[in-house]
Amino acid sequence: MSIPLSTSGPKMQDYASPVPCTWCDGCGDYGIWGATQRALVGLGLHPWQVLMCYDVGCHGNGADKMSGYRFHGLHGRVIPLSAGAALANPRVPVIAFGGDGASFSEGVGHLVHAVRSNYQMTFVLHNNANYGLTTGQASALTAQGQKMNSSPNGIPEETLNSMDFVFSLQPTFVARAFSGNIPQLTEILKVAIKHRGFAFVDVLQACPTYNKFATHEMLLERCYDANKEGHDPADLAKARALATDTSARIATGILYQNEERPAFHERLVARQGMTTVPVDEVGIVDMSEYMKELV
Amino acid sequence: MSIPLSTSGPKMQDYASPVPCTWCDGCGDYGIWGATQRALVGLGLHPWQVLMCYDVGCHGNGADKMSGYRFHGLHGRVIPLSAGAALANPRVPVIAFGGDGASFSEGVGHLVHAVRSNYQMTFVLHNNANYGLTTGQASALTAQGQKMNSSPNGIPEETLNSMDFVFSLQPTFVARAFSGNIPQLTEILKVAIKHRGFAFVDVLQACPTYNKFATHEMLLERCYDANKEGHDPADLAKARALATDTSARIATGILYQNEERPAFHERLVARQGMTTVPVDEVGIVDMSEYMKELV
Amino acid sequence: MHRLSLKIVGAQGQGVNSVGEMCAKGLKRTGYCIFGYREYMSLIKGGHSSYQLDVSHEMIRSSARLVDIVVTFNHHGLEKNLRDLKPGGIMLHQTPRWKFKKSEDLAFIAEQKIQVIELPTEEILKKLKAKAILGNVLITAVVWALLGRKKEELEELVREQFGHKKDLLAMNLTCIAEGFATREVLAPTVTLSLPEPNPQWKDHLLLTGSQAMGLGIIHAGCRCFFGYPMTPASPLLTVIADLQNQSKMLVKQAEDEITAAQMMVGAMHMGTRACTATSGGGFDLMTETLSLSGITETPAVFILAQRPGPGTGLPTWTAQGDLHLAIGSGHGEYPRLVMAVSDSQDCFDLMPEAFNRAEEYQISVMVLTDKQIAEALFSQQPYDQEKAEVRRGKLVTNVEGLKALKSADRYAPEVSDGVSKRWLPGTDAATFCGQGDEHTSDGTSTEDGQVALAQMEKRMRKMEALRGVLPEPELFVVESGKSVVSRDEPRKVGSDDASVDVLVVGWGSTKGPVLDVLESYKLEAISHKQSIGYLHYTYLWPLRTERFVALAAKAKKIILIEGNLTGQLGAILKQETGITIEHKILKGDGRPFFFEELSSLIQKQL
Amino acid sequence: MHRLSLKIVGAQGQGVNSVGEMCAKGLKRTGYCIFGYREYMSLIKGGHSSYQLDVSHEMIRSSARLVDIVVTFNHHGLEKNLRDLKPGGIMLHQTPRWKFKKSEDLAFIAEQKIQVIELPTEEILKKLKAKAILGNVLITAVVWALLGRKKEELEELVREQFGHKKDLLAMNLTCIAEGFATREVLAPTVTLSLPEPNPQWKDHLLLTGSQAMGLGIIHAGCRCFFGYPMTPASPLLTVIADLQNQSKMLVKQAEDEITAAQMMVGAMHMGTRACTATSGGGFDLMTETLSLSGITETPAVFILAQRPGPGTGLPTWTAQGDLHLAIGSGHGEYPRLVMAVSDSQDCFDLMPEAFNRAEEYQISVMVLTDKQIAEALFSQQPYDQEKAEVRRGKLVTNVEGLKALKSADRYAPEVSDGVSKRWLPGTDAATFCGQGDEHTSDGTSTEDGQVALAQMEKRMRKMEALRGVLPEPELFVVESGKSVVSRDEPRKVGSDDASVDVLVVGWGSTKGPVLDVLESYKLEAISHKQSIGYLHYTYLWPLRTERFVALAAKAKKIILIEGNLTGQLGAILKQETGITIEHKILKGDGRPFFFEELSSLIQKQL
Ligand SMILES: Cc1ncc(C[n+]2csc(CCOP(=O)(O)OP(=O)(O)O)c2C)c(N)n1
Ligand SMILES: Cc1ncc(C[n+]2csc(CCOP(=O)(O)OP(=O)(O)O)c2C)c(N)n1
Ligand code: SF4
Ligand code: SF4
Ligand SMILES: [Mg+2]
Ligand SMILES: [Mg+2]
Repeated sequence: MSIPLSTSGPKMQDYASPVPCTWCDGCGDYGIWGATQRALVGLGLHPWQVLMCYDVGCHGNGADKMSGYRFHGLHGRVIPLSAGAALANPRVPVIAFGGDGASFSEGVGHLVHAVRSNYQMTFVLHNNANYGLTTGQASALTAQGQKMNSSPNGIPEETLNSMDFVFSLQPTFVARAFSGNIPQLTEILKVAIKHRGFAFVDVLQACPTYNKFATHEMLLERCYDANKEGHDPADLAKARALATDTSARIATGILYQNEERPAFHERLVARQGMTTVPVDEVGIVDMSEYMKELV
Repeated sequence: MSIPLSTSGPKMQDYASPVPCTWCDGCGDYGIWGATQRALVGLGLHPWQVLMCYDVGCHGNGADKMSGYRFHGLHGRVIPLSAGAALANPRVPVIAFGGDGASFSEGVGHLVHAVRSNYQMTFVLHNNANYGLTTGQASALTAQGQKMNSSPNGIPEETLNSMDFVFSLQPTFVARAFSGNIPQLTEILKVAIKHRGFAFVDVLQACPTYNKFATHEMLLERCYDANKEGHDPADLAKARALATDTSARIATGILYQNEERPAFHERLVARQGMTTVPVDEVGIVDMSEYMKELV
Repeated sequence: MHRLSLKIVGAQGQGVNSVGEMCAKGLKRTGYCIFGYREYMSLIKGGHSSYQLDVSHEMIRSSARLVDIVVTFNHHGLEKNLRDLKPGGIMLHQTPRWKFKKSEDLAFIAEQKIQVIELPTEEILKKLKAKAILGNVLITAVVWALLGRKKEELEELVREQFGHKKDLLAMNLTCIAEGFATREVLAPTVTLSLPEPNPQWKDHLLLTGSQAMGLGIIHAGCRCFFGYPMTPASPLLTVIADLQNQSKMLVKQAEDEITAAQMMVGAMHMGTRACTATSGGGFDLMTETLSLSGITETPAVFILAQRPGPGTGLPTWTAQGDLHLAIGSGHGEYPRLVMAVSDSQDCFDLMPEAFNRAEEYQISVMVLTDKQIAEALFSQQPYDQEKAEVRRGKLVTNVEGLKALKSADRYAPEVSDGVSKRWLPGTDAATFCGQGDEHTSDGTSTEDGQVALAQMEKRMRKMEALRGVLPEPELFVVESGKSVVSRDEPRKVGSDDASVDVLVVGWGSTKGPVLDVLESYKLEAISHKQSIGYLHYTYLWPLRTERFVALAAKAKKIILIEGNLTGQLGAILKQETGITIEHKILKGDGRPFFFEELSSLIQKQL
Repeated sequence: MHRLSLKIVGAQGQGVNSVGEMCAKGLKRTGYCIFGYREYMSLIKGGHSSYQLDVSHEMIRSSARLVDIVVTFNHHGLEKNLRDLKPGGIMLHQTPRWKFKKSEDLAFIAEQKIQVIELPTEEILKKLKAKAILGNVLITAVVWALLGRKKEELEELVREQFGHKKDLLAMNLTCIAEGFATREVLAPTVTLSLPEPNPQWKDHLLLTGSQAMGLGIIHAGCRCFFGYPMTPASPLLTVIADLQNQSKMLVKQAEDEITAAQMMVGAMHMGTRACTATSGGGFDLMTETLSLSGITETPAVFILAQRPGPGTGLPTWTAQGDLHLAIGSGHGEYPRLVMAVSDSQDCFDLMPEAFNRAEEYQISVMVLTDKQIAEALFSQQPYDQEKAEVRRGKLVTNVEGLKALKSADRYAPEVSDGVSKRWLPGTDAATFCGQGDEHTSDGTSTEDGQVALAQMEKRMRKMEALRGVLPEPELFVVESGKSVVSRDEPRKVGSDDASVDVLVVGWGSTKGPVLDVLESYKLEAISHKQSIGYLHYTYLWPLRTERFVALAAKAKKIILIEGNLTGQLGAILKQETGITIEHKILKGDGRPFFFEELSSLIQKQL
């Protein structure tokens, strides 16, 4: 995606909001929030040049905690909302933020179809492996054997292997990050936002209040930067293996990227050669030619 | 799953219905319909001993074309409906029939969660790779480059690799069949219905009216019985490879089965040791003990 | 009014639609007004289906229950549709050696003087070495001959269609000739009498409501369409999709209705015009999004194509059962606009208005249609392209305007009409949050009771503002000896309305048959020569009631006509005015109102 | 009535709820009626929250706007909640060296004679070497002392809780002693005056509406619960889930609301009792299933816990804005029953009835509750376990009955009440299809208009049958010098109702404050000593209107009270009766009606 660069670069304070954050102490949402702003500033994007869309959840409570055009929609629906926005104006980078509850339960179908549709947008998964805002119920990504709100005996379902799942959908961009590593996340987001197509960024997010199994400390210990260790994001098989197997260590970084496949809007035959985008095109259309066919 | 055997075995005519089938000539739904009845008779199950649930679609029009307890619900919702029924009475085998439109678009989330939940039920996918009943729109399984109703230029999305997808969810039973091979499908269904947990049966179904890319002839030519060629359903890695790669030939048969993992209802801690099932238990419950806690 | 009704019946896939369409096109081109009506079953092939054409030299907007000719493709039609014939009607069939056996059938044929004609299609085609598909032309030619129309008219039609394929054209022409010849042999004296054609119809468009709506949507400047197949909304998706290479619209078949609705809202938020279409069950799934756009104040356009519910119901039949759904669904309280189309004119004209109102008031607009309108074939005067305009309300796009904006302008509650300024992501201005939580004026979440109340009240004020600008329902009056007269140029309220003795109230697709019936009365035949007015509601929520109340006060009798079982418009009229409509003509069998049926139902009430 | 109000405030997670619950339990055990009310924000920690207890020796069902004491955990409460105090009220805080600085605050404190007491919690805990969590006991002890209650009462409470942990118990007891001692030092003369306790309350249960509903659901024989978290329905899910090891219920947290609803319908079809619960947005998603069960005639129970919409709205606040949603959502026309709980008694009693009606009429029953009821703390007389019965209507289970069944009995349309026989998969009988398409009597899909109409009419007849058996709304009357008298044993209609001068109409959680207000009047203080009646609607759809019409005809004034902006009950009453209620007390700020607030709003109308 080519992003128009503005002449005078934005500053961090341009993204500042007068509204104080309300996350718990130690919440990983702070890190994602900070990295997002850094990435945008790093890309030279002003608040008015981007649209950030938020799902409902603890992460979604960040919708009014920074500047920029934003939309705070429904639980589980941030992906199609963002995709619709991105299709209407692919010139504006659209970043969607969603929780694991939203993305692997209520709205899992949207994730499936966004990956295969390869919409031009970034999806940041706030993966705290539970339903934070509704006070700690299990999500599809909650570990086995954990007592959670409404699952006092632990969950009877298998935990979903989210990476194997996403890779089965033929993604064009998969990254994993950790909310505690802001510099790395910032860099990942910068690439993701520029990616041609759907960029899936799985951020392992500490939730000290409800997630007692994948804590900040545990993640800090087990995450490593796979790119630094030489992983090439063009290597799909390796990427999938790294992404899927987290038993010993957790690979982070840009695990997979492929920009050869065009984004959804670029694949539309009817719109080949158009120099405008749908937001430019609103106006009465002359129907004479259409009517001729019907006489 | 242990199915109570009845003393006098059922006959094919017990499943007969006065309502004539309405599928197009050459439709693969005939084969699935026939095999289902054979499998039930083969298992010694009378029509009153089973519940068959149908999604909406061409296949769903079969809901009144045979005997047995049946339910014809909403588009995309046959899985949770069936799961609810199966949970209420795991003694009654529940078979759900759904289309690829229903299962990989509208209701894909249900499929995801049914696999990971391992409900005690059989799911038969009528996979004709299009939306039949709404007159031939593309589904997520429609091949690339096909002109379909409402996709005059072919689909702009990637075709979903349904088997890689299902295997990413840690299934306990995966089979593939072809609507043109009724004896094999019958045998597969017999095992599926007895399976402990969620049995996923993908039936490649000819749709001469709208599917011009995976025709009866093409399927007939490319499908082979993997079990006959020695494939062991206990071999997960092999099963997944066979299931996923259909570029040269299409492996059919019981590709994977694992009965070590208990079904959902067996995993519920609260219901351990219960000899009744929820349908047996309807009655006023004495609340004295509960109230004591609240004084 | 002289009305001739042709009904082509047979199994789905047998050619019913082809013959119907060919006849329709030919007759319209010759100078007739056509109203086409399709019945078919919710399965792909083999279901018994029909294509009925009602034909006149005058305006015609409904189907008759009884027809002049049944053309059947198979023997089922012989039995199933025999009683669709008027006395003296023609049964044209193609079943070799068919004999009616049931004594009731034989009696019926004798009493009603039905003329049964067997067309040996197979034999003829064999003789001509023509493919089965050419049977359609052959049959059409026979019908054409029976209608007393010229062979050349039909020849021109096939020439237009097959001109570039020489062999095929020749074969078609042969079939036409053979059809005319066969008729001379089989039934030289049998005729269907058409009135003189009226050339005004020749230039009319022949289109379905779905096609009309598709054109209206494109005309309105809608640039993204997010659909999901569901009868009777899918024909619109097909129309829009098939036109995409011409319109360059972005068309997406979404993975489900929730997606379609969310994408539409996302695209609208971004600043284009987008819409989605579905039927009842799919609409249920969209209602959470409807409610969301109520609080985010995002313009949204939902097309709700009705069919009989509940559940899957009767997927390929018609109903007006989702008015309360459109008004009452989606949690919480928020403004919305519900309008209903009634014919191909509305399908086109109302679409720009739907988008305009959505953008002006920053609300969801629901456009109700139904299976009847979606699939009926209308004879439509070419659309006036000068009428529509794009009105985007308080959308700020100019540089100075944008510069002057503060974030808190977005949801500033101090506006009397409840509508505050709106601007688009990507424009250089103060930013805001489109907020689904209750919020302050810049979209910051709030839990403050007073702030919340101010926003709630702000939004609800749009309803009053809207009610003030929406047109009153249109009144059509039958006056002694005259056709139906519309009293609405310009649309006005109250005092200047002639008081009517009988007030008929309705909405949606019932308009066609009601007007046809009233027009047929011309008051001559009606006892006491009462004056009758038909009050047609296009805008249903918010509901304007001044005109209704004024007319109701003077009317001796009020009759409600609706295609549902509970009288949904009647209920909201009572809720808003307290007036009970005692006389109701309701219908819950999935069929539209047929001309004679409705005529006698109304007459009974007079 | 003597009412004492305590309000504990602080950041979420600081101990507000612990102190509130401890005080509530202690006071109830001592012989007081408690009404507890929680306010908190839609975030996890740090949001400003409160737990208010209104206490009396008489029945109390509402919260006062102004309280006698505010206990605050942090300095925010000092400023934010100062004006929640009555004249002479106490501000008990724990912020070392706090000084009010704003001149308005100082003036307020002086004028209102507010007593500000600083409790040096941290210092004391340090001295005692106690963990921070013990601050809660310390604070409670101080409050206890201020209330003039005995130390032993509190000691007993902690003994019960920590009896098995010796060290912890000792530390708790120390804190209690220290609390009492501190009060002697800090504020020896400051007191909160409680009336004499009344031992009747000692045996009452202290529970939230969600707990009450959970018990009601279990009591009703519901064996499967399919939930999905959504405030304010999630507390019920938590309650039911936490009780599962005791109740042995099958509890499933589904992947979304559609799943929960479908599973419930599947389980009901199979023959157990199942239910689901959600709030507005989740309910929207369930409405397609609601419509489905309308046509398949599957019993279904949906609990709809209201919060302010639209969109995400105010997730942790209360509203009565989804009545029209419950009545009008789900496509097509079909019978349904909508009822609303008003307190912990209803939450328990109505659940068996919800299942009974669902099974007797083979319909969906929607039970409306709201955040206020779901999270309020009620003092509840132990439930009468003899009242409830299981009624399963026309369910056939006995062998002979089953043998006699024909498939076509399932949807036989010839039944006057619209309800035909039902039997279960797995029982040895003729089988049928539970059919979401329109169908014949054995569930075969049909496209026949007459068959379809007969089924539609059959189903709709249930509404009339239901309307005939549902109780009329309950009438509570204030008579000179007397408390509120219920006129409803047995519930009857019309003629024997004393006519009332002022008729107040309402539903749901407003009942509590309305009764408290009316009871407080006892007509002494009211001008002209008019008689006032409160007509409370529990069953909202179908709507019985005979009693309302009879009372309205005689009343000099009718007042509608609802926690929404449009007056939704008022609208359906008008739709059904044509009667306009001119006087409306509506509320759209997410808060329940507070006692004094409602009292003065009603008085203004008198
Ligand atoms: C339709 C609907 N169902 C349920 C909810 C309640 N709800 C709010 S946030 C949430 C899930 C939160 O989990 P997640 O998406 O993981 O976000 P987190 O809070 O953990 O960041 C739920 C179920 C809702 N708002 N809307
Ligand atoms: C909520 C909803 N949306 C859409 C439809 C329309 N519809 C009926 S069947 C169908 C899809 C059919 O495709 P598939 O599931 O593959 O079944 P097939 O007909 O191919 O067997 C659709 C979209 C519906 N009935 N309900
Ligand atoms: S509950 Fe967890 S995710 Fe939510 S704000 Fe607290 S720490 Fe963060
Ligand atoms: S359209 Fe296809 S799936 Fe449907 S009945 Fe015909 S052949 Fe079968
Ligand atoms: Mg989460
Ligand atoms: Mg299909």
